[in-house]
Amino acid sequence: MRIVVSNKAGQPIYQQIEDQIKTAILSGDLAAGTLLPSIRQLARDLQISVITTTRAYHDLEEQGFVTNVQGKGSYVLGQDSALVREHALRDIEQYLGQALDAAALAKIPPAELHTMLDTLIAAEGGTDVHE
Amino acid sequence: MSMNEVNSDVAEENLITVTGLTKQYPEFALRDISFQLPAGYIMGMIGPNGAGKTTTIKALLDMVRPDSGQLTLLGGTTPAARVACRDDLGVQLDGSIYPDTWRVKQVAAALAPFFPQWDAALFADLCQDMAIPQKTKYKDMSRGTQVKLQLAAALAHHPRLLVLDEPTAGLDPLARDELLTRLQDFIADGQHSVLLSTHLTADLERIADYVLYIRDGRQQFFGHVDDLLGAYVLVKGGPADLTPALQAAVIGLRRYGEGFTGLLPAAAGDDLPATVVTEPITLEELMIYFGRGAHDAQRN
Amino acid sequence: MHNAIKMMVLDCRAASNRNSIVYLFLVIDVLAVILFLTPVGDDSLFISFGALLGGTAMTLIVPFMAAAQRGLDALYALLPLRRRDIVNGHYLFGGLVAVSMGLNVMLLVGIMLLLQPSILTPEWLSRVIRFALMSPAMLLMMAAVEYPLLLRFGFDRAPQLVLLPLIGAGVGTGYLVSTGLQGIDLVSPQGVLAGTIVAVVVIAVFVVSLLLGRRLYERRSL
Amino acid sequence: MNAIRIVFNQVFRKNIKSVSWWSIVLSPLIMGAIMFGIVYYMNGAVKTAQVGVVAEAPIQQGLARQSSAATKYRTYPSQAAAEKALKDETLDGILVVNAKTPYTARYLGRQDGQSVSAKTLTTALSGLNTAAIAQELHLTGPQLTKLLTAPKVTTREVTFSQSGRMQTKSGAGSDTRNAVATILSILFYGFLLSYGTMTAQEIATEKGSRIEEMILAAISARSQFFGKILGIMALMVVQVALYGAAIGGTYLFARNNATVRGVLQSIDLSMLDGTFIAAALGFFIVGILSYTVLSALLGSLVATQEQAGQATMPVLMLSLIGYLASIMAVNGSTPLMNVLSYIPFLGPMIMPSRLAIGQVSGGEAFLSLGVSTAFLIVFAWLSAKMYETNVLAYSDSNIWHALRQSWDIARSERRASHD
Repeated sequence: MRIVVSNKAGQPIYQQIEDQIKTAILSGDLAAGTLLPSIRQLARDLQISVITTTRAYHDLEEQGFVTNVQGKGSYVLGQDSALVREHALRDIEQYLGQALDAAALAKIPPAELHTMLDTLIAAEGGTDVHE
Repeated sequence: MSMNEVNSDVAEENLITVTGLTKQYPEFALRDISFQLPAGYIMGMIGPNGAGKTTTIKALLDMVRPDSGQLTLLGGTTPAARVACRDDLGVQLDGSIYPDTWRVKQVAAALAPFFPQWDAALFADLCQDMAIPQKTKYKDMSRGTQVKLQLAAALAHHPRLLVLDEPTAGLDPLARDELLTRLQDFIADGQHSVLLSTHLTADLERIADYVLYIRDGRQQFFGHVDDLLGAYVLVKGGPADLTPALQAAVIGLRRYGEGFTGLLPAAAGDDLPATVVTEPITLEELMIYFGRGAHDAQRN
Repeated sequence: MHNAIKMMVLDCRAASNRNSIVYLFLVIDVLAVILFLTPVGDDSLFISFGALLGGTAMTLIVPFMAAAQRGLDALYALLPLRRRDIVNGHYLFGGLVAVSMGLNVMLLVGIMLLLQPSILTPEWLSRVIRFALMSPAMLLMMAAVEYPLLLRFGFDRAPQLVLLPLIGAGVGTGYLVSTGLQGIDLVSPQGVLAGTIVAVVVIAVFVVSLLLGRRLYERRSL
Repeated sequence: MNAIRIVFNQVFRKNIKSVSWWSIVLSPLIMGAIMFGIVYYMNGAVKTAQVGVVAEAPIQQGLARQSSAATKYRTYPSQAAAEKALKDETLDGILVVNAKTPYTARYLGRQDGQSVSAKTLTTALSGLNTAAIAQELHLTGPQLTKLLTAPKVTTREVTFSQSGRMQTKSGAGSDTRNAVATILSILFYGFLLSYGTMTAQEIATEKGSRIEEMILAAISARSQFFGKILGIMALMVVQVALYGAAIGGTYLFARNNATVRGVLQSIDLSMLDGTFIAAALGFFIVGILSYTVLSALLGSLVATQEQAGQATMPVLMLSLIGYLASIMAVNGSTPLMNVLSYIPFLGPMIMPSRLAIGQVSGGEAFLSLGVSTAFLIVFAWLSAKMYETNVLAYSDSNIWHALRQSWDIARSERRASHD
């Protein structure tokens, strides 16, 4: 799992941790049942405070991404596919929205956008072969 | 990974509890300081010079006798009980505390008999790790090295609680970073705690769980660092943006020809005109703006 | 008591600039013995006594000087010692210095007797006993006056004040050397009684000072 | 010169405002006042004894003239009247004198009254008795004076040295002389110890706090050295002047007081001739200056205030040796004393005592003073040179090593300046 926190992101550190773990779970990098590093271990590794880490784990638990087993640690919960899909769709919608905003600013017609998307999909597909 | 998860909902054991600590001096008074430090956390004390950080630490160590208030240190509520648990307490004080002529060897020889848990091997390791020269006399060491020697001695008897007064003051950035890692390792098992005072707040901002902010002997804030930082925003704007209402609300206002900057309680930052920029703050900015606010208040 | 001894050892460590007091004794002893072999004779004992007393008197307050300079009171405060243990340790250190002064005088006398047994007359013996008894007594009295002052104010705030006992002790010593006790033959029962009374008074003063010192140190902000 | 004045002012002003200097100045005065108070109180507790005199008028008048603070003689016409007064406790006793020469007298003392010794009464009566007898014998004034002059006895104590040579120990009024010698020793010891350690502390503290570098950037080390010593000397002069004023004030205020008069009468001031006063004063000045210079030198050798203890130790030891020797000198002259009293540092302490008890002549004393003065001049010059190199050198090693080092540097510098 990869977690990088930035002091200059303008986003609270616990939020950064939350987002990155969420992404890892949703992308399947963290399989269901995986034991997350302990709060203290993670705090130490990232040189951040214990309470900040606790808060991130707490939020993840509330949102149903992980579960805390007393005395053992936090485990990744299995995500049902409908939920995963819903998350993904929400993200896609958000990013495409941003793309549309940018297009509107630069007065780029929708047709050109469609072409760009097709080109990107083709390129991504190329890289997919490696995996 | 053998470390235990500590659930913050579980009632924690407090290694330090201070309630209503008050101490009057001819030209300074420490008033009504209250905080507690649970096992497994790092707490920072911040505030300008002469705010009362060192006095608070000295009261905890029974070096000064408070006028009123309760102190509990490692379960000890009376001076005698607090002295009895000194073996579980590692302390580093601001300023020198060893005779001029002592070297590393003498420090170890002098302190070891007092602490049943003194770990000579650990002390030697720490000295080597922190690159403390063996042959140099204490008075000839740099300020940073003197602090390191005190730290090594404080850690060498396996304390449960570390109390550090300005530990980072004389250290270079690398040593400071190493120290912070060391402190995080120290609390990693959830049983140990650190209380440190500093005015280099950048270190504290990331690793401290709790922060106590004292100014002029009065407690300004005690709680999680995130909460303190979340409670205020930095506002910046042009000269026209500074309405009388805003001017009254801003803390530590600084005006200049092209605009102004200041601190605003986070709640008041929501309904500002779009031309006013708001930014999250750092502990350092917090201290600067609060300090300036107090200055201005004094002048008027 | 155990803590007080540990504290005393710490005082010795803080005071010792390479065990200067041992060297001091050694140098003065050697000089005294050399002088003893010259026509000066046993006067050297009584003159070296002045040097010994001066050196030891200064040693008495060296831990407090070191403490003032280097904030050692803070170090003591971090150790698992009650304040009274710290004070006990200081007084024990004072006692140790006083006793070693007395032992050193006895050593010096012993050497002189070995070198020239003929000097041993009852009058000489009485005079020597007076010195040997008096030196620890004077030092204990000095400590008894100085220590509470030093414990209350610290050396940095009372550097001149501690001189007064020194001057007083000098005056007292001079008085005893020149006139006082001269009429009393210390080897006689009467002399033993006088010596005992002096010892009891000195120890009583020392103990009262210790109790006072504890009270004063208990209240001090470090 | 200006630089010296700046340092002088700084040292003088700082110390004259300090608690510690005043405690040194005042504590002997306070102790003196307490002792005087005790004596005064004890004297005050003894009320004047009232003695009723029943005798012929000339005797009554003669006794009344001799009334003092201790005993007051009151005349009573008859024994009955006196006895009544005794019963009323107006009188402590009745003295009935038979006027036939030689006088006989009877004294009736009230048991709970103030006691009057027979000796007091005898002394009071004997003068009158002699005068009465002289009148009966028709003696002239000069004859009477001759008769009343007591035979003069001069006492000399002697000691025998190991070689069997007889030595005169002390002259007439040996008690006074011993007392003067002891008081001198104590004064010397107290003053030089106070000012010696004050100097050493002053310099060591300044050096320890590293203010020295800043001061020396503006003022030369030599000016600083002499400025400091002059400042300390000025403090001492102020102290001596204060004591003079205190003694003078007490005398003016209380010269009619019986206790003070008694003290003054008991002192035989005949020995305080010009030679003695000049020598004592000379030794005092030279002695204290020597110790102050020594202290300044030692103070400049140490690196921290903590080591100032080390620096004052030699001063303390030397002064104690000198002091004990001067006290012991009162007991008799020995070869060691003879030698020591010509050695600088020790001589100024021992010699005045020996001069006071008449162990040495004025000439010998001035010879010793000359030795000490010559030494002081050389020593001060040398110390000033070494001070220059010392004050900015922070040596880790012990004080003797530092001394040797600075001596070497001073010497090599001198050699360099000669070349």
